[in-house]
Amino acid sequence: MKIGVFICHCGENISSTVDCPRVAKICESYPGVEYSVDYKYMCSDPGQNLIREAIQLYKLDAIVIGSCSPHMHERTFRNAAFSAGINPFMVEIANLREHCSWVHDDIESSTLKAIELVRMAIEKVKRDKPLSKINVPVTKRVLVIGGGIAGIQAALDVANAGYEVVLVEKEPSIGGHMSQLSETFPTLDCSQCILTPRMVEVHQHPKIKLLTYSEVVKVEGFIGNFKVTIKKKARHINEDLCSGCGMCISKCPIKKKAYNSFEEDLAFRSAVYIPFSQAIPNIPVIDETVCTYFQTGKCGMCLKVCDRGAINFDQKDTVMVADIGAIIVATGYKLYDIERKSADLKYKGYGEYGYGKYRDVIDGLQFERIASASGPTSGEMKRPSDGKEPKKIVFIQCVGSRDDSKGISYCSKICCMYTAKQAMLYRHKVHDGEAYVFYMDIRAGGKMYEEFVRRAIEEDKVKYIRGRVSRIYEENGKYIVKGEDTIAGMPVEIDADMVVLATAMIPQDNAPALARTIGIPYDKYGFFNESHPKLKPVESTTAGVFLAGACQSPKDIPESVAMASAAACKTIILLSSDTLEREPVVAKVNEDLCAGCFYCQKVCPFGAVEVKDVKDINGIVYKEVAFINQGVCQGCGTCTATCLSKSIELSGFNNEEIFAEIAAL
Amino acid sequence: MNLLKEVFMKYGYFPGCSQTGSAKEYDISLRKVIEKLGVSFDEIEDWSCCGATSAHVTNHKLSTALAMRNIMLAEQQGMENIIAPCAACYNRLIMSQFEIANHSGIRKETEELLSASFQKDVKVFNVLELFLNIGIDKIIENRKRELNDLKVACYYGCLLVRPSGLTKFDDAEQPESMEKIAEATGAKTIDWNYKVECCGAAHSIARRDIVVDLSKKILDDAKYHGANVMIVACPMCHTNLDMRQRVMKRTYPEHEDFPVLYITELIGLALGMDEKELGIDLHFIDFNYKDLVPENSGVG
Amino acid sequence: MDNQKWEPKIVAFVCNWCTYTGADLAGTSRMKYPANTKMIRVMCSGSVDPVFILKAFERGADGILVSGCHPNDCHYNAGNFHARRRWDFFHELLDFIGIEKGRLQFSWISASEGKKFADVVSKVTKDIKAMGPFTNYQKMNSEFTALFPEEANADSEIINQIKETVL
Amino acid sequence: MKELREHAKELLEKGEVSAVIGYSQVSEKRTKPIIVTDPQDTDQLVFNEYCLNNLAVYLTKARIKVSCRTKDKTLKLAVTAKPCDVHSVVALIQENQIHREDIHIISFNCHGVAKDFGFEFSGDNIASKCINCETHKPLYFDKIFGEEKETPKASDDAMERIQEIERMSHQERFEFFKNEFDKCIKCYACRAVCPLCYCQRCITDKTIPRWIESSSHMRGNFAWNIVRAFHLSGRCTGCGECERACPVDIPLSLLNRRMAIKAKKSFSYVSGRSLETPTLVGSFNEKDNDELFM
Repeated sequence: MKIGVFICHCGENISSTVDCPRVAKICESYPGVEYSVDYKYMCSDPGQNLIREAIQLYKLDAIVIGSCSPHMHERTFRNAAFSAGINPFMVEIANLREHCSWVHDDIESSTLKAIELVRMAIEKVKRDKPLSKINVPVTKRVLVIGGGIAGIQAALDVANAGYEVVLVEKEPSIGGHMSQLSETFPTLDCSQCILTPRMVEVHQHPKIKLLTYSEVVKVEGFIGNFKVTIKKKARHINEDLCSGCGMCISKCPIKKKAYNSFEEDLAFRSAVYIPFSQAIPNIPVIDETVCTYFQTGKCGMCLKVCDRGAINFDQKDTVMVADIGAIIVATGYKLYDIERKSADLKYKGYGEYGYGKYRDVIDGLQFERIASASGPTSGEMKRPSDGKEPKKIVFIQCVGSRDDSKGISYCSKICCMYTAKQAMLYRHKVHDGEAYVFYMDIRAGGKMYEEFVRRAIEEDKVKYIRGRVSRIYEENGKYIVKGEDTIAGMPVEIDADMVVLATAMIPQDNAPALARTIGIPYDKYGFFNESHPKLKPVESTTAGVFLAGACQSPKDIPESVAMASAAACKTIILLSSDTLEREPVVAKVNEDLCAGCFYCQKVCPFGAVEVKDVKDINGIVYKEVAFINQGVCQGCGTCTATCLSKSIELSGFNNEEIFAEIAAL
Repeated sequence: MNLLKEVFMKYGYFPGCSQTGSAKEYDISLRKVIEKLGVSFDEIEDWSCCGATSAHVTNHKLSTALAMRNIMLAEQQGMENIIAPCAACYNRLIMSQFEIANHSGIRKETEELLSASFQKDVKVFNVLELFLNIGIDKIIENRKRELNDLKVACYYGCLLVRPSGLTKFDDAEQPESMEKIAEATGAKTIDWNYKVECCGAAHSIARRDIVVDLSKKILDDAKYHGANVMIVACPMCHTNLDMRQRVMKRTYPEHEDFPVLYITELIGLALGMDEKELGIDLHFIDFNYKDLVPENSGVG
Repeated sequence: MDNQKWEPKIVAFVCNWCTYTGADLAGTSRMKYPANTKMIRVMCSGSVDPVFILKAFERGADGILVSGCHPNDCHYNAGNFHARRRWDFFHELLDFIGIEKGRLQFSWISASEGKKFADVVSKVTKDIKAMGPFTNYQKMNSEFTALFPEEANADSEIINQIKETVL
Repeated sequence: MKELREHAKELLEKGEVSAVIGYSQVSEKRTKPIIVTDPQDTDQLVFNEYCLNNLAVYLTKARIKVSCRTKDKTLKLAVTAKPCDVHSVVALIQENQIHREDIHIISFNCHGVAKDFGFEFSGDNIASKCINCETHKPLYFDKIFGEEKETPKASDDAMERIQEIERMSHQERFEFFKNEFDKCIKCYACRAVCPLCYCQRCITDKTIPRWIESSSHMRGNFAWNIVRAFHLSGRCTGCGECERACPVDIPLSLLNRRMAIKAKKSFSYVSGRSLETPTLVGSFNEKDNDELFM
């Protein structure tokens, strides 16, 4: 085997602390090295030409480049090698820049280290085998999980590009949190007015299959070829027959047993209900936990009044399996549980604020419902306890956010803006009312955002107090808000009629479980992790799975929409070709030696290991061995280390290569 | 095995100055209650000031060294746990441990001052943690009478649950552990607003007016929410809330006496001991459980 | 051995996605750390076989670092969880047999933790320096080389000539 | 004994099993494994305190397995197994080497076995694994014989040795094991008797690349013994056959047992006890101990 060694100076980035000519000179003497040279910029056109010419002139079989990290230019050099006629996987990179010249000062020791790094690469390349890329077919259908604004936007974009979309939403209607909002910052346009047309478009789009009241329960397969199992929960209404007349709802005798979660528990709903009047699809759901029929076997009022016979008490959950090429996850957020006392000890509640104890201490979404024209008060400012108009209202920002001692460390990003908006809305509705805001900092980065906050302060006379609130308690029908004004350096007490807590945004409760189902990583809070914080913000680290909206981190509407469109675009790029090319770093089993213990199957994170029967000439199965599906294998190599008899090898990183690297130390 | 070890875990006892003087009854009741619950402790021999009050506002080095001296003694006397009933002592001890653990400079300096090195991780507990460790069930098991005529306001004060990064046993703003312990005696606890507010602490000497105002607010809120007794776990709080009620009457003539007990005294009553035995008669404001029992109930 | 001149030889097995990238970041940020550690890139911390550790000791390593992505952050979802269990056992076995725990160290370093990478490598180097050369193993190594010079040096050469037929 | 023989005979005559793997008496205090395929030979079968071998090791042998298979169906294989040997059978089932429905387990109420052939069975000469044994009744079986008897009391010397080693310094431990491993002649008897060493090609026989040096030197001995112990950690059921088979008396059980203690302490796992529990190797818990990692 003839090996060529190419040592790059990277201008002065490498050569300032590594004596490149000396490295190249020493490598000449290594067994197998035919040609060794150093050059100022190996990645430049002349540098690549130098490599190509050397390959042809010296008839090289493999090359080693001593340069920057393989994450930078591995592809460049592999292409150069390929164009000169050698297999691109016969190229190894010794990382002389990030791992050597940049991190060490002493020329002697870093030169010695560089020599060792190159020697390791030489020993590895000697054992490299030519590999070829793997082609896998692509299913041209996209799964979007979550029917909030991000999911809606992504689904519409993909469908408008001509690809089929399956949109799964766990609630009975799409719309998400955006449908609950009253007006939106910084324009104060009505949230539902801009959202509803989108919802209708989704419903009517011929390429979108909408599955509401459904959940993803299993994801198998890999990029281009996922198999997704979706559970459709029983609505107890036949969707094909229901006309959405609402007769069942108006006649349902259960009126005050269940809180309306769309109204953030500020109102009741009947046992058969639609979440809100613009719901898509406009088909009710029967809540088994409160329905008299399900509880006692009697009633059946809805059955009697439905002239289309759409009520079906016997309906069961159904399960369907869909072939999917790519997945967009857009599961959104929920609010931090402020009064949390038991269930999840991860977050301590804010008992000192009296949420849950005092009915007029509410969270941001509850205020949205009160301010919303379609809400329980028809948009009139009435406080929940007695329906009186609050004359003095206090907003508290950062409840749960930016609080290492009992909340979460991150900033929820949208609260500064929505608090300003809510204070403004209050002032617009209650002209003689006073609005106070306790804040830590005002974070209003965004187009027209700072101006919006200034408007709240200057035009609408919202009083901003910089400081934290220590306690809220009731005294003579007023809520005493005790806090500190850190600018005045004084404690303050405000006797408010109503308090609104701008609670933190946290991931949905089932986010970690869903992440495990799909096979994507998540951070310590439960937000899904992007592949690269700057350059791959919408890709998850799992190929073929993309992220959109607040499930990745707190976001406002425009950001969620932008991210959804970006994820859709990435998905469309993926589906635009018929097959996918994959790196050939995959594991292979030596069937003769496999003992069939299937520990590899147990450890494989991707379910790539299958059972294969080995038969004798009489057709009798004499052993079962592991077989690795090349299309599914992602090449982590966990199986190779687990295999006791060492019958699995990972192409490109096989044990022989690694032993040789160790030996070259 | 471990569970047993927890229950019969031996504690080193760091009384601190108050326990030998103004809070003598806290010391008496603590010792009696602990003995009744089958837990024993040894007083740290040759213990000294914890470094609170004057030391920690004037000389940081001294206050850390004083606190660590006591921990060092405990370590040398083979104690793995210390119980510090005074909230200020507790605070000094855990703060010093924190500084020693996180600043090698302070550690070195203190070790040099004391000519010793800290090897083991001695754990410091306040009385709330102590009773949680012993187990609330243990109180219920040994209960001789149910104090169900008491409506208790649990007052934590400022130091017992703070700083929140170090006192991880309870929420710093809305603590609930004292309520749990109090309810084990059969008493009712009330929901009120001033349980972690400041009582004025050491201003008791120099600015009595501040203390009177602050303490009055605390007592009034407890009364307003229906309490008939307040319990505390800090000698300083007790001084301000109990002793200062006399001065309070001078400023606020309408003020009515309101009994303030140590948590250990409350438990002692539940375990069947009487007021005199527990030292409750040493308080400035009289308290007698029988007075609170409706006459016809016949319990007492 | 002259302790003044002795510099420990340390091998790090690092995963391609987190720690290797984290090391790249340490480089891009020009953080400085000792040059004793040579890295071997593997795809996942889950693919590091304990025999690699023994091989490295046999090749004269004084200390070894294995590093991968943080739990729940694995590019392959679960490779590091399997690795964690494996190393828990292997580490305890080596300790029982008489190899000090500091000789083989582990860390989770994400792609964004360049600083942590530099710190960990510095710490491992410091620890190994304090422990001194791994004479226990190196005595065996030199005996072996004296007894079987061809086998000791030839590993790589022989491998070149023979191709494994079964694979 | 009579019932055992009759049961075996019946199984073979009815054609339910292709063979019965059992013990036959060689001399007063010595037995040997026997594979009975002819019903007539069943009267050689015995069970007593000298049935030391762990017969589970034969279940994975290809030649025996092949004898069970015909084109149409797979015959069962009967194995006589002490309750502790059943642990090995369980482990083999979990590792997919045999299927539960393909084997017929004949087990016994056990009160211990002698430490080796030729020793009178008593408290002094009881096998080390029997001292703290908790399974005197098999956890899984198809047929059970024998009456329950008291196990002789004995002190757990092996445990004391482990503790003694743990009190040593690292240097002393290294020397101790070096001396022990130095004796190894690489006969691989430990591997041959181990029911869980069923690989068709052992890692030590893999030459390209060479995983474990096979030259007659300490370094390879060291690697082999570490790898053997590691490959069995979390899997070894503690039958102790490796140590009994070792011709140079390397205390292999020390390592195995130390790792079993680790498995129990850190993961509450004991190998071969339950078919329902996932195997320790090949599973993980997100809450596994993370202290090892910086």
